[in-house]
Amino acid sequence: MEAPALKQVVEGALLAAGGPVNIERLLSLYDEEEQPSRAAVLETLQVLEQEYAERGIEVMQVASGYRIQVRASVAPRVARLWDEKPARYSRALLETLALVAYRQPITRGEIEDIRGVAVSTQIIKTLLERDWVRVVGHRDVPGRPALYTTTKAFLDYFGLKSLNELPPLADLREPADLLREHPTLAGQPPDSAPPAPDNQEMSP
Amino acid sequence: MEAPALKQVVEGALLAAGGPVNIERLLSLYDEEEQPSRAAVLETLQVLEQEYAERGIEVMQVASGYRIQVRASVAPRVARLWDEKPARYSRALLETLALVAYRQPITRGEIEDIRGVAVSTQIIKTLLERDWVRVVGHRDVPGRPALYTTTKAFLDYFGLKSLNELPPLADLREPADLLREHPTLAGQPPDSAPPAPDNQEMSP
Amino acid sequence: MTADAEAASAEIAQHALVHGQPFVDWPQDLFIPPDALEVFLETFEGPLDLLLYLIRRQNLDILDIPIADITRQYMDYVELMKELRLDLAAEYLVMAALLCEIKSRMLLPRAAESEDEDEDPRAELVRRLLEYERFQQAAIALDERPRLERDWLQTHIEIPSGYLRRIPPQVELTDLLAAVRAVFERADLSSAHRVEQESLSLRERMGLVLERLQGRGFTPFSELFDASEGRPGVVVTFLAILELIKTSVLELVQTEPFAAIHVRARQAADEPAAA
Repeated sequence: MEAPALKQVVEGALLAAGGPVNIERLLSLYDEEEQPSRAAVLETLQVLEQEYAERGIEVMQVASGYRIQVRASVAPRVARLWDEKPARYSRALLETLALVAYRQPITRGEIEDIRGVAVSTQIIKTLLERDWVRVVGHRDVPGRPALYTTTKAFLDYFGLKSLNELPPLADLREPADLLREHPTLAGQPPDSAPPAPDNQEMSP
Repeated sequence: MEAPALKQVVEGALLAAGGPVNIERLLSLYDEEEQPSRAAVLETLQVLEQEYAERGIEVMQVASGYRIQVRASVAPRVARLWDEKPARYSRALLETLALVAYRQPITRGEIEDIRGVAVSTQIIKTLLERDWVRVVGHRDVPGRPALYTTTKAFLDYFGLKSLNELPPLADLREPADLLREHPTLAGQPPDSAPPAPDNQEMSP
Repeated sequence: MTADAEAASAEIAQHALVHGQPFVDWPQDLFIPPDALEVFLETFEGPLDLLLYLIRRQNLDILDIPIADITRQYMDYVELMKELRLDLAAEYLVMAALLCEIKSRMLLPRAAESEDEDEDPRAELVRRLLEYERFQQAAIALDERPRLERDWLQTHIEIPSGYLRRIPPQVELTDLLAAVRAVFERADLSSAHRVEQESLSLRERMGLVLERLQGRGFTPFSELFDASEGRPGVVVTFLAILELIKTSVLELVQTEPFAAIHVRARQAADEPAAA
C-alpha cells in the first residue's frame, strides 16, 4: 500500500481527533526520518482550509492547535442531530396546568392551596415558555400575585375550540371514559365516522 | 444567511455525529415542508463518496446508516494520535462472538457445548459492554438461559450492512459417512500413512 | 515447526523438572521456551482446541483420527498441565475419559462388517471437532475483517456551541384530565378546599376580560361586552366581571352618578399596568 499523502493524514487526524491538534502532534505521527517539515504541515492546513470553502466544515486555529469543525452556516441544522427529547412532564406540572385550565384566572398561591404543596418556579417557567399559560393581571392582595390563564396555544395544542370543550369538573372520572363520551376530546370529529376501533375495545 | 446546501449539511452531520446516521435522521434535520427527498440525500452521499476519492476519508454504509471514516490506508498513521494500540481480542472472545453471529439466537450453554469449554462471564460482559451482543429473550428450558444475538453496533464496527455480508460458514461434513468411506483406515493409527488424500476436499 | 524451535525444545527438556526428575519424555513438539510453556498451555481454548492442535500439528485428517496416538499425546499434555499446576478445567479430564473410552471401544472387534447402524466410536467426537473447527475459522475470519478503531477511524468533529435545541415533551389531553381528577380528589379530602362547580366558560371569560384590560387604564364598562354574542354571552361577561371584582382583580369606577362606568385591572398606585 502506498504511503498516504500528507494532506490525507492531516485531514484524517483532525477529523478523527475529536479536538484540536497542534503541529507538534501532527509531526509526531511520523518517525523522525520521514517527518515532513513544519512548513509543509502549515501549508497543508492552508490548502485544506481553501478546499473546504464550499464544504460544510472549516479549519479553525484555536489556542491548543487546529481543529476541523462544522461551519457556522451549517451548524444550526446539524445541531438538530442532538435535539433533546426529554422524558415526560412531571405530575406536578400537569396538575398545575390542569388547575390553571379549570380554575383560571388563578394565582400560584391558590394552586398551592389546592394541591397542598408548593409549586416550583421551574414549573411556572416551563408553562410560560411553552406558551400554554400566561399572566393576565395581578390580584390586588399583598404581594400582588400574578394571575395565570391558559392561552390559545394551549387550546390549539390539545385540539380544543374553547375551554368549554373540557369536561366539567363534576363529570371528571376515568379519562378513558370521558373520551368515550366526548369523542371530540380524542381528536376525532364526532360524527364523521363510526366509533374508532379502540373505542370499541373499551366498551364492554 | 443563505440556506446551506444539502451536501454541506449531510457532510457536516456525518462528520459531527460520531457514528453512523441513517437517511431518516438526515431527513429529520429539516422541517417537513423543506425536507429534501430521500433520493436527493442518497445522491448527495454518492457525490460525497466520489469527492472523497482522493481524500483521507470515505463514506461507508453500515447497518445503522452511513458514516464518514478515516480510510484504512490512512488510519494506521492517524492512529498514532493515541498512545494506546487498538484493543486485540482473545480467541475465546472472538470464537464466542462468531458463535453468536452465526448461530443467533444462542444461549451461553450452547456456546459452551460447541466450544467444549466454559465461557467466562468476563467475555459475555465485554461483549455486552461493547454493545456487540445483547439479550433478546430467554430459552424456555430449566434455568431460562438468556438468548444472545448480535447488534447493529456489531455490524457497524465490522463495516457490515447486514449479517448476510458475513462470509458463509464452512460446510459441515457428515463425519459418519466419511469415516465409512475409508474402512481401511478406520481404527488403525496411520502414523506411517501419508497425509490423507481428502485433505484437499476439506479445504474449499 | 522449525529446526530452531526443535533445538529450543531440546534445551528446555534439560531445565524442566517433574517429580524431581528431568522431564525429557514430554510431547515431541514442545518447541517453546520454558518460561513460555505455561502460557502456551494456557492458550488452549479447552480440550477441543487442544485436540485440533494435535491433529493439525501432525497434518492428520480430522476425519480419520488415529485415536490411540492422539489419546496418548492428549494425556501427555494433560499431565504436563497438572505438573505445572495449571488450573486444569474439568473439561480436559472429561475429554480424557472420553478418548479412553473411544480407544477401548475401537479395540473391540467391530460388528459393523455388515454395514449396520453401528457408528464409528469416533464419529461423535469428530462431529464436535468439525463443528468447533468451523467456528475457529469463522473467528479468525472475523478478526481479519477490517474493523473500526484498528483499520478505520470514526470521524468526530465539533460544532460551534449554542445551537442545541430542546424539544418539549408531548402531553395528551388524557394526561391532563387524569391530573386534574387526581388533584381534585385530593382536594376533596380536605374540607377546607371544597371546590365548587363553576362553568368553564365563565372562567374562560374572566381570562378574556383580563386580557382586554391588560396594559390599559380605565376602560369603559360597555366596551367589554360584545352584543353579537347575544344574551348568554353578555351574561357570562357580566358574571365574569363581577367575579373578578369580588376577587380583587378588577376595580370599577364611576366618577359621578349616571356617568359611564369604567373598569380597570387593580394595581398598586406606584406600579405601571402589568406588561
